[in-house]
Amino acid sequence: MSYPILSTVIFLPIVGALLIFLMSRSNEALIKWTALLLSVLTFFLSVPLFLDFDKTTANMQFTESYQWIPSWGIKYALGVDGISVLFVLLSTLLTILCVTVSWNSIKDRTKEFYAALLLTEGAMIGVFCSLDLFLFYIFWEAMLIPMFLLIGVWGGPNRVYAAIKFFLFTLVGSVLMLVGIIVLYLNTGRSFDILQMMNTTYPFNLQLILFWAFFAAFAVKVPMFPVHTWLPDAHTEAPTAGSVILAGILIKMGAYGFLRFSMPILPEATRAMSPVMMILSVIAIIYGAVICLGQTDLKRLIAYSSVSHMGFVTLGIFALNTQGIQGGILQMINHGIVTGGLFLCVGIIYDRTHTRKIADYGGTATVLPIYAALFMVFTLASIGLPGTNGFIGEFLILLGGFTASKPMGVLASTGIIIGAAYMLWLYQRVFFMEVNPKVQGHPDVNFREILTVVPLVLLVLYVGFYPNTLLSFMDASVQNLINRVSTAGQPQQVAQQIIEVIK
Amino acid sequence: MNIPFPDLTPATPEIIMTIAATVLLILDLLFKEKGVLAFLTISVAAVTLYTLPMSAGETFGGMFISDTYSTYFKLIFLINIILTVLISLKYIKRQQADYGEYYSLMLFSTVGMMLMASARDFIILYLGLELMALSTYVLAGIKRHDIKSNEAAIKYFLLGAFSSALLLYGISLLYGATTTTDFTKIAAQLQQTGSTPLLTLAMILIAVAFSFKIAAVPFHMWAPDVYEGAPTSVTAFMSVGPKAAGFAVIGRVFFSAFQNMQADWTSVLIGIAILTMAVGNILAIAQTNIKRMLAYSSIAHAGYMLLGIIAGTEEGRQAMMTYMMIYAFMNMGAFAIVILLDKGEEISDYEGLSKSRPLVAALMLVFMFSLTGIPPTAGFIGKFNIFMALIRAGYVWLAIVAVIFSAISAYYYLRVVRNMYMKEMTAEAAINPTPTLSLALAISVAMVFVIGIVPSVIPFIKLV
Amino acid sequence: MVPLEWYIALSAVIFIIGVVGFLIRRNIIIMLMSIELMLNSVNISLVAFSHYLQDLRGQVLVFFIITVAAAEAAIGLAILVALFRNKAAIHTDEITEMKG
Amino acid sequence: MDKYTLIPLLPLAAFCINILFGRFLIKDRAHWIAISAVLGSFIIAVMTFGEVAQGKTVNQDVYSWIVSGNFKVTIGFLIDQLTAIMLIVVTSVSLLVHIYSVGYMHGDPGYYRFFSYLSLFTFSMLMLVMGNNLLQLYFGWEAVGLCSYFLIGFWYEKKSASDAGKKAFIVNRFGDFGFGIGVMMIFLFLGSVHYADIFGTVGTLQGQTIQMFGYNVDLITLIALLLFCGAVGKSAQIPLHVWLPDAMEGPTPVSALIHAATMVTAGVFMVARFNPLFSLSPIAMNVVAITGAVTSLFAATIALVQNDIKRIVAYSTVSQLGYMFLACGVGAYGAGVFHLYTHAYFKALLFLGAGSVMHAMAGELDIQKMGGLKKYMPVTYWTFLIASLSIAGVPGLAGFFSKDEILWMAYNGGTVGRIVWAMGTVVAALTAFYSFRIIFLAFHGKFRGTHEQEHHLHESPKSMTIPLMILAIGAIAAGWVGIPELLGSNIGVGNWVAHFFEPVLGHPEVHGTHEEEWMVIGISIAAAFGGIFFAWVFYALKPEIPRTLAATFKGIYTTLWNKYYIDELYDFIIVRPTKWAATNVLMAVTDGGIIEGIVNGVPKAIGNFGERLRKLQSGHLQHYAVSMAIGLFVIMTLVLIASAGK
Amino acid sequence: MLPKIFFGYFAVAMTVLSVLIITRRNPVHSVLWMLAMFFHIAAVYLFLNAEFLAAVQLILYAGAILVLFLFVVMMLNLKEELEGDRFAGEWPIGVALGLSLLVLILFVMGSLTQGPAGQHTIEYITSMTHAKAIGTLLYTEYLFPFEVASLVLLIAIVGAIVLAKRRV
Repeated sequence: MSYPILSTVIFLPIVGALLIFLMSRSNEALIKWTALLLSVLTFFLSVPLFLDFDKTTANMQFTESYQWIPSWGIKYALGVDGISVLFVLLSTLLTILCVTVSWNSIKDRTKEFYAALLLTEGAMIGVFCSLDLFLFYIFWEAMLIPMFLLIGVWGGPNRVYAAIKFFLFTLVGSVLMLVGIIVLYLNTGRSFDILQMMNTTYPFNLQLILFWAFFAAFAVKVPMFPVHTWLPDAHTEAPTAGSVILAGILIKMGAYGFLRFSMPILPEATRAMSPVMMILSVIAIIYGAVICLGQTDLKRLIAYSSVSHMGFVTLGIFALNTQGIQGGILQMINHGIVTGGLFLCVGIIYDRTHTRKIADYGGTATVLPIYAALFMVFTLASIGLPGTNGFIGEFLILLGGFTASKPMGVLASTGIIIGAAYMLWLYQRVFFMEVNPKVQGHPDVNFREILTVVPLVLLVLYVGFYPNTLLSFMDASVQNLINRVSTAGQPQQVAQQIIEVIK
Repeated sequence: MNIPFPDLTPATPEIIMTIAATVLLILDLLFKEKGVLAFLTISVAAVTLYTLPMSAGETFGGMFISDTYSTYFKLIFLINIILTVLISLKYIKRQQADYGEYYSLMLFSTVGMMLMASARDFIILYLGLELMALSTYVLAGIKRHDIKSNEAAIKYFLLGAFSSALLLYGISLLYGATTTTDFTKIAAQLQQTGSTPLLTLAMILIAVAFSFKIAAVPFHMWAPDVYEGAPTSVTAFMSVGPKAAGFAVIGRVFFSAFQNMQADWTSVLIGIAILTMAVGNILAIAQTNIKRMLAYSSIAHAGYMLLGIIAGTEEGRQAMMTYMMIYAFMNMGAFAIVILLDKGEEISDYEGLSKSRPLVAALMLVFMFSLTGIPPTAGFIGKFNIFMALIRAGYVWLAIVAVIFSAISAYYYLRVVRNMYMKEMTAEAAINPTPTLSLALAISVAMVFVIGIVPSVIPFIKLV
Repeated sequence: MVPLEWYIALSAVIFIIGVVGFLIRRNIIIMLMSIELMLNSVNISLVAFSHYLQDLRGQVLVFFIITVAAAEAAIGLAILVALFRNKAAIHTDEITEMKG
Repeated sequence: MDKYTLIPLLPLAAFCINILFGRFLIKDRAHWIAISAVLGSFIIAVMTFGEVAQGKTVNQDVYSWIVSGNFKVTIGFLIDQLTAIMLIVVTSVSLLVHIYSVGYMHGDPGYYRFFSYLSLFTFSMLMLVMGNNLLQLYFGWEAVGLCSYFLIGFWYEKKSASDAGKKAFIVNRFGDFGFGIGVMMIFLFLGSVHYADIFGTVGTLQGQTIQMFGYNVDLITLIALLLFCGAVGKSAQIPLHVWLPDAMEGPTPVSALIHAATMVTAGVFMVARFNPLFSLSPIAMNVVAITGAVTSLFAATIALVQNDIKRIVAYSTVSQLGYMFLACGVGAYGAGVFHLYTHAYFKALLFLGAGSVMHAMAGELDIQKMGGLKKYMPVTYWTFLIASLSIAGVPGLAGFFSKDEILWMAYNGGTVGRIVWAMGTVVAALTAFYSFRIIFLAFHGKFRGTHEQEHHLHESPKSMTIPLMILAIGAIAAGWVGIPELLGSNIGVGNWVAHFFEPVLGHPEVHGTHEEEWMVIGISIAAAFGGIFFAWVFYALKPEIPRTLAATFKGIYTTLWNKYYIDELYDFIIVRPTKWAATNVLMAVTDGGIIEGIVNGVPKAIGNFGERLRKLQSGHLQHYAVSMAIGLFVIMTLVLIASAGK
Repeated sequence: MLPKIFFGYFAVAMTVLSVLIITRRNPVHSVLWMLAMFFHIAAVYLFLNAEFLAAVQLILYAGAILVLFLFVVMMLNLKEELEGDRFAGEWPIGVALGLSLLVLILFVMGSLTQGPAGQHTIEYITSMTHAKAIGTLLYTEYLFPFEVASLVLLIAIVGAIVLAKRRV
């Protein structure tokens, strides 16, 4: 690589944000175009990750490593493997769409908005690339600030509550993880090097404690039942771009954390705890799905559906077998694409009708047919119809889950029934039946909006028919991960007892 | 009988400052424009800063020592006075408290702090403490026509005197049990006698007096009132200087004199620390006046710093020092903003600030998040450092308690941010920027980020 | 020969009386005096110690304490005067402007 | 790319073109693209059939679809006798329906949409039947479901329509739930989802059991039944039949194509495809047979009393599907598929005829309001009559042969076989009855509708009548490829189709005698004519009888009229509770109450505590001093106690 | 025996005096009792042969500080001091606290272990008068604190002026 690609991709947006912050707020056009330009540039700079990625190895690639705080053994170390590379690309892509979708809908404090957006992007990519736990934590936390502003400043009527709730929820989780990180650090011979940690074996009881410490942070982010209640509020109140980022990337970090830290670093604890995790996941799946049936708010419904879908993800991950984990990762990407797309669509219609109440809609398909068609694609993907990406992910996850534990697999499968129920019901209420006066007379999607959504539509179908393009990326890494988890020393008595308890 | 003249080099910084202070008193009569004095103060502080490194060594029969530890704290004191002077320049004129004594008192009080940091004998310690305290009392009440300022002064004074009386009683008992007031000798003495209830009592009395200085619960109650009543610049000064001095002596006395009573004082301090964090954070949530809010927040921060002492290791002590330095910058920054705004005493005054004054709002945002301890700001490094030392010393549970409280603290810092960014503007906020104030802000924000991203700039982090 | 303990006990008693005075009186001047009492009790114990330990340092400290006490008194009374100018109040319960 | 790939690809292409450009460019020229595509597929299908008839079978992969660890799935084609026949059925019926729709959908705003959906459906159905692995089957399975969702809800402004579409999809999901688990089981125990591997290794599972709720369940039975769940959903068997009648909300050609000829028979196809698996589990077989029989009887009884012409036909479809399952259940997969194939034609014909009637009656569906249509629309009448005769099983027509084959096989199928045979015969009679009920009520007698309706009556356009006629030929002749040996031997034609299916579907050994076979045939013929006769008596001769009967057996009548209240039951035990739980339990209690209670309660509590603490900060010096003293005292006591302790 | 009796008297007297100080309604009275108190303290210093300190005690306290007090007391009007209650509302708590603290301290006092004896024996002090002994100490070993003390006094002056002078 001719240039330190990861650093570039991380810091280009951040620098851009500062740049924007220095511009005069009167010159909105300039600000918007700079933001767009930067996000597109970042995307293209990140493309080499995709092209030059060596799929045959599970090692970290595009690595960079410099001494940072030698006294604490902290390095500035970046790198991607098959698990993380896809998220980097997803982030860079979604950010572009966030910029375009906010083009006309953000009128107040445009400068700060785009600055915050780009900052978030940089931090998120940083999270996915960090190979140093300290660096990871910095990005992990730093991202809260712009996100907090995105929700709280440009959000809906109840935005402040949502923003603060989001912030505190995640913060409480993270600080507990911080303690875990330090304990880990002291037990790794004063090093934050993730790769080194992956090769260290820790006493089982320590692993258990650390597992829960990390769980606190990751479960909140995912979000897993029962710490999911920040999500509906945040999703509902956030501006479109915010929701997209949240749904698309931010909540993936939790699951990513499980994959990157909990599993390879604490394999035995992971193994011991996987039953608990699977149960929680299944609860999330069914709970999230059923509760969707009771929603009256468009975004809120999609938010709860995210809870359900992320339940699938965690289920797959903690199935601890190839299909499960690959499905889980794939489903994360899918969920990013699909729910991202759904939120984009909701944003598009919201810009016209300025209402999120489902009851205010109806007959939209008659008024905005193209829009309806686009929305339909995402709906189908979200209910996991074969031919869309959703199917591949969910099926692999269910397969993995079923392999790991039949009851879990069966219960989880009920999720797809309810899933179909609430999504189709939603679609019917919004798009079918007589035209609601509130919808009447709005123009169909314009070119900009189509451009915003179509990439995701294409991805939905492409991944639906050629999932191998993505699966092949993660293959080696996932195999490596599974070996690590399954070959680490047998769980001790404690674990056995716990498993007994669970069963 | 011949009297050997003591070596003065270790005390150069103090001497320079003292001379400067006295000289200022005289110059005060010559200059109508007190700004000159301010610049003199800053330059003197700068010079002293320059002399700090070359002042190593001990003198006066070992009752005065200038080592890395004391030097580091002197650094903080000097930064403190410099920043304070920078932010107070126009402000005290606005407050009609523009006396030349203002600056010399500040210098004197800084000298007192320096003495405390360098003291290795309870007598010096006591005198330095009084020197600092007395001048701070006066500074707190320097808006003599303002009832709030008077009230602050009287409260601070009475309780301060009370606490120093306790300190003295402790010292006297200690003296009675060891025939000396020198830390090292005391330590040696305790080595033989071991700790008796009487000594424990003495230790507690001393600990209480220090806790008062650093505003630790339940000896904190003066802080909010005094912080609110005193002129904001003085509040800024007090919220860093005396606190740092208090920690300096705690770190010194408990690590040298009371070395082998560690079990006792650790248990005492743990209780105090937890209470401090709890009360500080919880009460801060209930505040509407930002100076009071910052007062409680500074109480809470004292709690975190105590954790460093509790760790009882060199690492912990240095973590505390690092935190102190970071705290100095971010706290100063916050107060600078309060001063910058014409009408910035109430938290509600910050509503919609991001609309009218985006830059000011952004700066305040940085300081608030830094106080919360969110990376990549310095506040995070400080907390991280403390927790690391604490956990290293085996107090994981205490660390968990601490992080929970720091999460709670986010709530009230966020309130300010919320008002600035998420509330509608009530009135166009008027600000009165001065070059010096801007300079102070620039320094603080720069340091907040630099330390946050390259913590190695703080000398002690390499030792840890 | 009077045992050292007696002196210490005496000083303790006076010290505590000082404390009590500080805690219960509304009048700021009396509170100041109570502090003086406390300081004096400390002095007594210090002098006693130094006499019994045959070590003059204690008395040196006493010397300094007296000095500081004077300074304290001066400052304190000055503050009181300043306060009294703005608000004819010398009672603690009359100066509760700031609370909460 | 070879021609097999083209078969599904052409309709797909048509779909893409129409859906992308239909709205602005193609508009009402959409049918050209669609029809030509289907025609292409049809021709290729015929050629393929020819090859297969020569005994050539194909099993090839197109590309590798999903590879995850040891889970490898391809998109690929398995073309054998079963597939071939399905190809013919699908493409031919689809082609005719396309043509028919040109007239029927003429002038509809969603014209291009309609044709793109039809193409998409054809594509999906072809993928379904041509797939060489379970997952591709599943793909087609869901895709056709989607198309039916689209097409049922084609007129989505109508609430009833969109409801019906949703219902169809979700009910099917229940079936797919089982089906999906079945697929996973198969992968779990056989390590592959490709037919070849499955059928190659399925024998190894024999006798294996699996622990379930403390019971040992036979593995094969379990898998078979799980797969069958899917079939039950797709082919509208009890208890998942509820969606099919509602599906009639869709345009009639759709009902003909999807809900009569092709999609609903996918279940039968799947069971037939998996005969190697099913055959290993007698229990599963019996379950299939009985489900089929019960369903057919059940549906037939409902059909007796309905007045909506399309609903009657729909219930008759359910009943006929039951017949096919019955056949599979007794091991006569060949007979089942044979019936599937004949049924496709006469049932499509019935629907299209009904459509033609609707067209004439301006959307009127109630046969009580019709009558004497014979003279207005002769073509429709005659074709409809042929179809009815065929379905009734009048000798010589398609329906007769397939139905007879099934009954005869059932008769040979042991005890269970006998039972289902009996039921089947009854159903045959009922079928004849309700089919001719339509004939007599709708086409004979005098018109009972309004005047403008009468004025409006006319024969349908050519584009509609020609497909009718073609299908009529099918309804007559389709069965001639399967004339039973018994009859065929005399006129020198063998049961060709049975031999054709032998390699894939096998052929149950028959030990019944010729006399018994004659008896079976006789009984079924009698049943058919009996049905027709009673229908004539009831609705042509003495029209008052039905009313009196309805009056006397009120209970039964209303039960039948309300379709045994199944819908209401489901609504009551599934739909309502779930929605109720969603709002009143999960949202209100769990989320809103407990979790949010804690989430918001803790900060509130802290806040209140803070407010209380503030009171202590009274501003009184004394209070501050006292607090210091208390602090001092407490610390001292505690520490001294502690030190005294040690 | 004699010293014990003397001490007994002083102990009782001083206790009573200090109680009087903190309980008088009229500050002037308190100041006067304080004066008496200081004389007693000075006497105790004499017992402990610290003549110089006794002198300082009288000059500084009785001479300077008390006068200052009196001055201020006079300046503030005593009218409303004479009516209005003298104790703060929660005085019982204060007293209780004080007593319990006293108990604690006295209880602890038992464990008093004297430090090692220093070299300033009584002979040494008497040989070179007390004043000289202290003086030497102050100007050699304690030179530095002595200087600082001067600073403290300077602060006191400056501060008092800053706070108390009427106009700038």
